[in-house]
Parts: sequence; structure tokens; C-alpha cells
Amino acid sequence: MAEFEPKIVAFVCNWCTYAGADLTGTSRIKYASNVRIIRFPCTGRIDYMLLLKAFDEGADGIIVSGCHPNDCHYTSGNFHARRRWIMFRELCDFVGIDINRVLFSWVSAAEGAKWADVVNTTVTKIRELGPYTEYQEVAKYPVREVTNG
Amino acid sequence: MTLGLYPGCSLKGSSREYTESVLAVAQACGIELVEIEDWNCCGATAAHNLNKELSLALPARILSLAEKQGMNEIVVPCAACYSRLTVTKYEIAEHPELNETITKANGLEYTGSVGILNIIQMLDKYVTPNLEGRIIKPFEHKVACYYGCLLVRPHEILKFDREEDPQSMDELMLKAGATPIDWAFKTECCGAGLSVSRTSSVGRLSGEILKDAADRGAEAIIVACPMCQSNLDMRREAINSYLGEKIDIPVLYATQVLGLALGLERKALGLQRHFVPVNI
Amino acid sequence: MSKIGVFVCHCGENISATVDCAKVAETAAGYDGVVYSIDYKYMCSDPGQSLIKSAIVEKGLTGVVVASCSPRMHEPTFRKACAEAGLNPYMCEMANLREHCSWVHEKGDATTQKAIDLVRILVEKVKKNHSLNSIKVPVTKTALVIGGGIAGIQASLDIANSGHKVILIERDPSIGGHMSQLSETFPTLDCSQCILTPRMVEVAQHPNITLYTYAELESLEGFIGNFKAKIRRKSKSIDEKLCTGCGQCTTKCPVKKIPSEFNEGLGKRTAIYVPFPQAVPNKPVIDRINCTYYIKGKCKVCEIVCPTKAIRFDQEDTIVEVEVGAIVLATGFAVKQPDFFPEYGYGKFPDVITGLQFERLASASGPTLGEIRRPSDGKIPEKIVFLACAGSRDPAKGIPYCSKICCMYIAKHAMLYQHKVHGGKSYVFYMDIRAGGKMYEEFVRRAIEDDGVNYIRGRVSRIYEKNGKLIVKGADTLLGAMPVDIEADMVVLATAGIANEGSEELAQKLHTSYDSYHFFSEAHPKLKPVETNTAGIFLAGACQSPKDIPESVAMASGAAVKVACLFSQDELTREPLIAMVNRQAAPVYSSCVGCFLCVSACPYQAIEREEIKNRNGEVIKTIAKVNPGLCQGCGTCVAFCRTKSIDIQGYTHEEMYSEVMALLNDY
Amino acid sequence: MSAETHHSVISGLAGEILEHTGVKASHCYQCGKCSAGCPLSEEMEYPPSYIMRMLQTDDPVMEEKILRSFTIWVCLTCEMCYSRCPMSIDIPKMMDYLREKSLKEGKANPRAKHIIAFHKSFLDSIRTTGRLYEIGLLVDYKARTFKVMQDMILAPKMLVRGKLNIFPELIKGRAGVSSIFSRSNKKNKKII
Repeated sequence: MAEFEPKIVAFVCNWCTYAGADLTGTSRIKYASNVRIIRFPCTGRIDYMLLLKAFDEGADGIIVSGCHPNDCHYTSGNFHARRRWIMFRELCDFVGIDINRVLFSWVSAAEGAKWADVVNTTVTKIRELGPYTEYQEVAKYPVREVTNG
Repeated sequence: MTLGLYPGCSLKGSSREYTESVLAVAQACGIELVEIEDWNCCGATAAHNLNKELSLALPARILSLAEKQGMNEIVVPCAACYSRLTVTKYEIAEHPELNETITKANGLEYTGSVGILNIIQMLDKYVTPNLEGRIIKPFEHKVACYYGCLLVRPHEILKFDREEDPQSMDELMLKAGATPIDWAFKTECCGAGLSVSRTSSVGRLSGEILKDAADRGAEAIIVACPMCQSNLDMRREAINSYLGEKIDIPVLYATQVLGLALGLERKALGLQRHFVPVNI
Repeated sequence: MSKIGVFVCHCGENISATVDCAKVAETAAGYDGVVYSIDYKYMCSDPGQSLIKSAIVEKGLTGVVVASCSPRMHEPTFRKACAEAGLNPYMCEMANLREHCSWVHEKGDATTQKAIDLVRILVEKVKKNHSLNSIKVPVTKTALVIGGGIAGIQASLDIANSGHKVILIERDPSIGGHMSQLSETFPTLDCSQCILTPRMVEVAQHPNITLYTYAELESLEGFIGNFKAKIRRKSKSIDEKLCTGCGQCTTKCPVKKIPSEFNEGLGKRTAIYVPFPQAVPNKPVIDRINCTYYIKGKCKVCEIVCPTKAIRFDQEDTIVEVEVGAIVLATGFAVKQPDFFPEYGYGKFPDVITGLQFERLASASGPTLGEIRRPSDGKIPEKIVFLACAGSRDPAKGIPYCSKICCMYIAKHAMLYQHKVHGGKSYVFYMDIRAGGKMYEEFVRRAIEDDGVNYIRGRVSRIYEKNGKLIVKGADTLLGAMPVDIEADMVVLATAGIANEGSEELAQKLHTSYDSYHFFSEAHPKLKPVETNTAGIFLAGACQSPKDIPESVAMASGAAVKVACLFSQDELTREPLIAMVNRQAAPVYSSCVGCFLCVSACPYQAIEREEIKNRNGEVIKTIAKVNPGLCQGCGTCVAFCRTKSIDIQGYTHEEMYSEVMALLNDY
Repeated sequence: MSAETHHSVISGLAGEILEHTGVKASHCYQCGKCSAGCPLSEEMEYPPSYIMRMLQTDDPVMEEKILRSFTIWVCLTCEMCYSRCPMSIDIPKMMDYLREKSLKEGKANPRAKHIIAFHKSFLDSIRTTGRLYEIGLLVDYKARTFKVMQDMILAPKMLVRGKLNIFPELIKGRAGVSSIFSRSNKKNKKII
């Protein structure tokens, strides 16, 4: 049987991590191709319901990454993201969502190699955890509709 | 206060006076040193020169024994053994997969829980804090502290003192009443690894070290490594003939100097065993 | 019904080498709503853009997805092309097939599949996109230049000469920077101060330039064209209007043994001091840390001798608030102190000095009046050794990069030494000679061939002192790495150029980015070398990376032109990617319930309260309203809003959810 | 889809060293600081940085020269090179590997026979007794090298000063120590 190839979604900010991932490209550093990047203006914009939506849609793992503390292009968006993430993690844990499948990280525009590392580490970790069928089974039941908030 | 002790082969043989002085100082300061039972040789330079697995398995056996005998911290007076043991602990911690092979080879479990102290670290941690008022015969001489290779390198692993121009032994000597000199060969290699097999190299390397210490007015060279000591002491005739001059500065262990300063008997510190007579 | 066009770029072979572009285009053609899909060698080229434009017109496209490089590279290009063909530019999106796919994965199905997915994500997004119109904002035509070294001076003069106001702030008591410390400059050997001081005076006298020395940026708010800066003017403890710069105080000050920063510690200064004779402004400041009055509460000699009674011991820092439209960062670099090289004994042996210290020794205005004398005993060194790469290109010491200027200044140092000390012997230990630049290589050859400087290829392992000589232990790698020992009288270390102290904090105040070495980051390494990622903030000189004087000056003029371009307009267009509170018909008006949680989330104070009134003027409802002039589009409020009443244009809920949903179908 | 990050493979001896020790020869940029600081470089036919360069050539002739060199045996692993290397290349670790390989392949430099003999005698002593038995070591070493007279002058002086044990110290776990040896010998085709 072929090795399990997890589906990873990355929610990243435009200024640090997206640019960092661009630098990974410019530096030609290779990494696992399992990741799909979605660009946000800032991690502060990321509505954590989107994470649940991604699991709904079949993601096995999620990366959320933005600027390092104090380096946010918008001053404090990353702090808000972190604060809300702490709350959201508690909630996930409470309702039984596997928080090990979400990796929160800081990758700056200068850290091309770190981005590759973050992706590879996540892929390895999620590969060990296996597909997130548990969630997908549950998610099948409700009627699927486009969530407009 | 009880600590484990790994003497190593040299301290049982050619560097007997080192053991004697370590034990004497420890006793005088109320520290009980318990020898690891049934210890083996660490393999020294020979093992890691010729066989990597052996160079890790031999020291690992020692650490496993110390663990098994309930020791938290062991003192390793010999700088070469200290280096081998610390490197082994580091390598296994960095590459946990090695542990399995080594456990199999030794038939002993290894968890890496034992702390390793070299002699200077031990003195700094347990002796010098209580030294106040105990220096009754200050060692009032100019001394050149010689650290050699294995006490300070590689720094990434040993994390002891600084690599260039280390100071810990100098500070210790200052406390013992001596005047450490600033000199240029504190961490240069004396060539002990080739002591027996290539005496010619030793003459040159050790010669430079002795000459610099002598030129700068040192009355004694202070060491914490039996390899360096026996090389600089026992090979003195060869070194002098290489240099073409007679240098008769004695080479003392840091523990011997501290012992003298504490007022211990010269014989208890093994000073009579030196090749170059200790006349100070 | 959407009519989407997909344009897949090969980027020469950059994308097509690992991604099957034809297959990407083919697959995209099958997506719902996609009416046109094609792959092409260079989409950003003129024919490529024409391809997009004609498709928009001919197929009546309502949305475009260009699958090529990073949007950070070419989004403006393609959006402009779309606009030219009559499509709203915000209906164009880019899938990043190059940086995020072809360059980082091996050739294969998985990589092509990823490219297909990336395209599909953007196709789904663009279907939900809305036409947006850019926002106009006014421009304050005053520039703030931070740092008064050669780069800051050049930028200030250029902007001022183009007719705009400049506020120049400098942290030290005088402008001039590192260049004022240099003796002579390569490759022409003209005197650094002789060419610099006229410029410094020009700055002080220019009617368009306001100069604040001994001042630092306290905080910055706002955005391009509309910044508000607070500047802290540190107390100089003198009344600058009364002070005539007569120098009585500095002569009489009893604290005379403070190492002079200007002379790199080789000379001494007093507690009330002017850094150097040609300083601009030529008025003293009191160094409160070393002044006896501030330490012990008495002395006041300077106050007694001052003929104009200008000393003010109780003077406090003042904060100046200014409005500026653009900012030029020209904070320069620092020199890594070589105490992290214990093997070279800097700090232990007084005759091991840094390159900048050698500049002071060789300078006619320096502590030895230009004679090369060693610090320990004032003797003229008969043998001198220069070590290149003392810190640079040394990952073990934390600096992997090349400091770029050292090869040249070492050649200059050795040359100056040979000119000043006849019969002296000089040696340079180097790894490579990097002399790229006009007349640079020729200059180095001159040092070697005409002035007899002995170049040895190898690095020095250690230096120790013996009988008053410095023993330098090196190796000659061109002679089989043969050991070379030199008994020298003096050793000069070419220490690495590093980011200036406090650059990280400054970048954070400006919300602009910096690299892993704490140098400020340019917006694009090739095509936007003087811009930063933050619009309206530009870079000049060595704060971006170590540079020599010609490069710093060129970059400063470049930044000045960027500022002048900005100021040539009365209004700026800004991207409309800002937050909006939804409005609905009466009687709901808006789903906003007026909790104002968004107000606490907004870092820009851009959210206001809006009262909705009935015809009688009675307030029916109070809801949030975004001030489009202040909103920067971070979207933090969007994630905070509990009723989902705020949305951010360009990254709306609908658009983002579509992306997520598109992402995983048929993964 | 794989986490493959390298697309070039370093071959030859340099590749082998990378695989076994993690030391990357291509990391060396030939600054020569190791050779400048090596206490024994003047006794080596190829100083450390020269060895690094030879490895970079990926030339079998060069590799053969390295394995047959005296350099690798005269290196004392004093770690000076490693501690000062700007690229943090662990040259001593690499030397350990080269020595082991050179011996295994029977390519040890003839000039190094005394050095090797000493190491072997040393390890033999541990194998049989668990600890180093210095007289035994010296006798064994003399027997291997026929350098009978050298150092013999030291022995009586050492005895007088109580620095030599006439009888070996035997440890209880000798069987354990021997088994360490036999295990690693099996893997290494009996080199010690």
C-alpha cells in the first residue's frame, strides 16, 4: 500500500509567512508537496471557523502561520490570532477535535528554510496520526451548505 | 556529601598521586567519594581512533554502572576520561537510536541520568564555596595553569569554561593563594596521545609549552589531566634534550596545590612520586 | 453567471520543468464557469498580456486567474492589464505556481496536481470577488529621514533640492556617521572629511531641511502620504539658541578621560563634548552618565565658564510631533566588536585593533594626527598584519555573510601604512579578494604590486603575545596549507559590518520587515531595492546591508527620487482592501449590534461609532463604521465580529470559504 | 508527494563520510584556519584543510591518498581545528572515521605502524582485563614494535615511585567488556 499522503492546508499571512514561503521558492529549498497555502492579509483575519471548515472538507492537518511576535505588519494582528487560538484550542479539545492536527507557527519573510521545515515536520506528524476520517465521518451527517459566517 | 568517583586507569597506575590528592582534598573537605564498582576503561583515544562503536559502548557501560549503583553525580578527575564520558552522554542524547545498540552490547540499561563533573567543576561546586578561612598555607608561587585539550574542547559538548584563554583553574589557584600568570599555551596540545608511539612530536609540542611557561616566570605548571601531567613530567628529559636547555619547573595537579594550601601532608598528596622534584 | 479565464504561465522553464502546464490548463478548462483556459511561455511578457486582454474582450470574461509566479511579484502587472481591457482589476487573482510549487517540489504528478489545486482555489475565489474601486488619500509633502550618515545626508539634500520639506533626525550629537570617521577613501584615496563636511554644512543651512540631532523616533502612526511621527529630542543640557559653540565648556570640563566614540576609544573626550571639530551642529551636549554634576550633584564648571549662560542642567527630553508623507530609513550599520574572537585576543592585547580604529590612527584628525602608532606604547609598528573576514563569512560566530567593504578597506589600510611607514612590512591574510567595482581590482593590484603588500591566502588561527610581539599563526593555503608564523607589532581585524543597534525595535515601530541579521528588508531583491514592504517607507545605505560610500550615495539618491515621485502627486490611490460594516435596508440597517468589540481589536483606531437617525433626528441604532482613510486592511476586526457584520474587501468570508471548499474537493 | 529535501547526492569518500559521521566536506571553503592552528600540521604530508580539499575533488586517486596518508594517524584529535572552524566542521570526527576505514581496508600508512600498534596494545589490554594494565600494555607494545629499549628506562623509575602496578587489576565484568569487543569486532571484521 502506498504511503498515506495527508492533506494539509496552510492559513498564512501575506506579509511574513507568505513571503517566507516565497523565499523558500527563491532559495529552491525542497519540501513536501502536501500543503496548499491560503493567503490572508494577517493571521488576525483568520476566522477559526475556517479551520473547522477545512476539516469538514477533508483536511488531515492544518498549519496557521504568521509574523513573529512584535513583527506584525499590522502591529498586533498576530497577538490577537494567538489569543483567540488559545481559546479555540480549549474549545476544540473540549468537543473532541484533535488539536495535534493544528500547528501554530511563526515564520518570517526571511525564514525560507524554516517554512520548509514547518511543512515537513507537519507532514511527518500528520502521517503518523493517519487520516482524519474520524472527523470526516461525523461531518458527513449535517447538511452541507456554504457558510457565509 | 557523597559523590560517585570514576578514577580511570591512569589514576590507578602511573598517576597514582592524582588519586591520592583528589581523595585527600575531598576528605579534608568532608566529601565522600565512592568509586564506581567494577568500572572498566573508557577506551581513551585508542578506541575512538580505531572503532566508533567501541568508543561509545565502553564509556556507556561505566555510566550504566553508576546509574545502577544509585549515583546522581560522578567526579571524573582524568580529563581524557571526562571527555570520553561526556561525549558519549552527548552522542546518545543526540542520537537516541544508538542507545539500543549500546544497551545490547553492554547488557546494561542506560538512561543518561548521571551528571558528570570534571575535577575543577567538582571543586568549584562543592569545595571552594566553603574555603573561607581554611587556606592555612597559601601556595605563594607564580603558576601557569595548563588546561590542555580535553578539558575545554569541544565546547559545544563539554560546555565547560571558555575555549580560548579559560579562567576556572586560574581562579581556583588564586583562591589557593597562588599567582596565576597570563601565558599563551593554556589550551595548546602537549601531544600526550603520541607519548609512547611518537616521542619526537611530544618533544616539540610539550617543549613549546614548558618554554613559554618558564619564560614568563612560572614556578609550577598546574594541570587537571593525568595525560598532560605524565607527559610533561615523565618525558621531561626528552623534552629538555629537544629544547637543548634544562627546564625544571614541576608539574602539579590542581588538587595537590589545593591540598598544600589546606595544610595537608606532602606525602598524602603524592608529591614524592613526581619525576621532576617538587621543591616548592 | 461567471465567465472565468485561466492563464497558465510556463515562466520559461521555471514552472514547466516540474509542472505539466498544459495539463493544468486542460483541467481548469473543465471547471464550472471557466470559459477560457490556456498555457503560454511568458504570461508577463507583452504578447502574454495581450493574450489576457484579448480574451477578456473576446470572451467577455468576468474574472481572470493567472497561474504564474507569486502575486507579490506580478499582481500589479496583471491587474493593470485587466484594467486596460476593461475588467475591474480586483477581478484578477494569481495562483502562485512558481515560488509555492514548481521551485519547491520535484517533477511529478503530485506537483502538477498541486498546481491544479492552486488554480482551482483561485477560480472559486474569483467567482465570489467583487469589483472594487481604489481609494484616494491626500499626501503630506514632507519627508522624514532617519539617520544622518552619508546616506541620510544625500537623501535629505536630494529631496530638499527637489523642493520638498525634509526633517532629518540623527541619534548622535552630530551628523556625519561612519564616513566622518574615515581617513581616506578607496579607490581614489581622497580625504573622507574633505568631501563630507561641505555636505554636512549644506544640510545645516538648507532652508528646506529641519535638522534634529540627538533625537530618535519615538513612535509612528498612519500610512503612506499620511504618517504621524513622534520624535524624542534627547536633552542636550544646553540652550542651543544661546550657545555659540565657543568651546570654553569643553576645554574646562574636569572629566577628561572618557573614551571617545568618534575615535573608537583610541582618544579621550570630556563629559560636555562636541564629538569632533567639524561636527554639525558644532554645539556641545552633556553626557549625563559621565558628568560629575549628574553623578555627585556638584561641579557645574561648564555653567560657570559659559559666556552666554547656555547650560541647562534641568533640561528635559522633548517630544516633537510631525506629519510626514514619506520616510527614508538611513540608519547605517555598526561594527561587530571583535571580543567574540578570543583566539585573536582583542581587548586583551592593546595592539590588536579594529579596522575602524585603524581609520582613526590613519586620519589626520585622529588621536595620532595621522601617524600610525600602536596604542600600547606609541611605537611605529615595523610589521603589521591585517586579517580579513574577522567575523564575516563565519557562521560559527554568527555572521555567515560577506561584509563586502572589508577587502577594499584592507587594501587601502595596507596601502596607507606602506605610504606612511617607509620600510614597514605589511601582511594581509585573506580568503578571497572581492574587489568588484569601478577601479577596485586595479586598486588592490596596486597595493600588492606597487606598494609591496604581502597577501597570504589563509585564515589566522590565533594570536598571542610574546616578548612584546604579537605572534600571528596563520597558514598559506596556496602552499599546501603550510603554517605561517609572523611576529607582528600590530594586528588590524577587519571586523564584520552588522545591523545597527536598535534596528529591530525601529523596524517594529515602523511595521516594516527586517532580515535574519536584523538588516531592513527591501521589497524585492532586484526590482524594488529601495522600497520596503510598507508603502511610503524607503531604504538608503547600509541599514539594508553593508555597503561602501558610492553604493550608499546611489541608493540614497534612489530613495530620494522615490520620495519625490510620491510627492509629485496631490492625491494617492490606495488599494481598497479595507474593512466595511454591512448595511441593509430599514428596519434592520445593519446586522451590527453595536457591541464595538471591533474597536478594541483595531490597531489603527479606524473604527468609529455611527448613529442611524430617523427623519426626526432621533437615534434608532448605533453601529460601527470603518474610516477608510485609517483602515489598513488587516482584518482583525473581521475575525472579532460576533455577528459577522464586518467583512474585508478582497478577503471576504464568502471568498475565503470558497477557497477552503475548493481546496479539498478532488484533492 | 514526499518530504524529500535533497536532490543532489554527494558521492565517493566524501559521501561516505557524510553518511557515517554527518561531516560535510563540501562545507569547507578552504580558509585554512584548521591547518594554521593544528599543532601537528607540520608533521603531516597533507594538513587538515588540504585533506578537506582532496575530499572535495571526488577523485578516487585523492581518496586513496587520504586513506594511505600519515596525516590521519598523526592527528591527535586535540579538537583545536573543530573549535576554531568558522564552518563548525567536525574534522576530528572525520579523522576517526578515516582511521577506522584505513585500517579496515589495510591501507594504514607504514610510518604509522607504531601509533597503531600502541592503540591496539591499549585495546587488547582492556579486552582482557577490563582496565588498562600499563606494564602489560608496554610489554605488548614493545613486542609489536620491537622498540624494546625505548621507555624501558622509565619503567624502573615508575616502579620506584609506585606508578606501575606489577599485577593487572581485573574487573568482575570482564566477560561483559569482552562481549562489547566481540560484538563490535564482528561488525568490523576483526580489526582490533
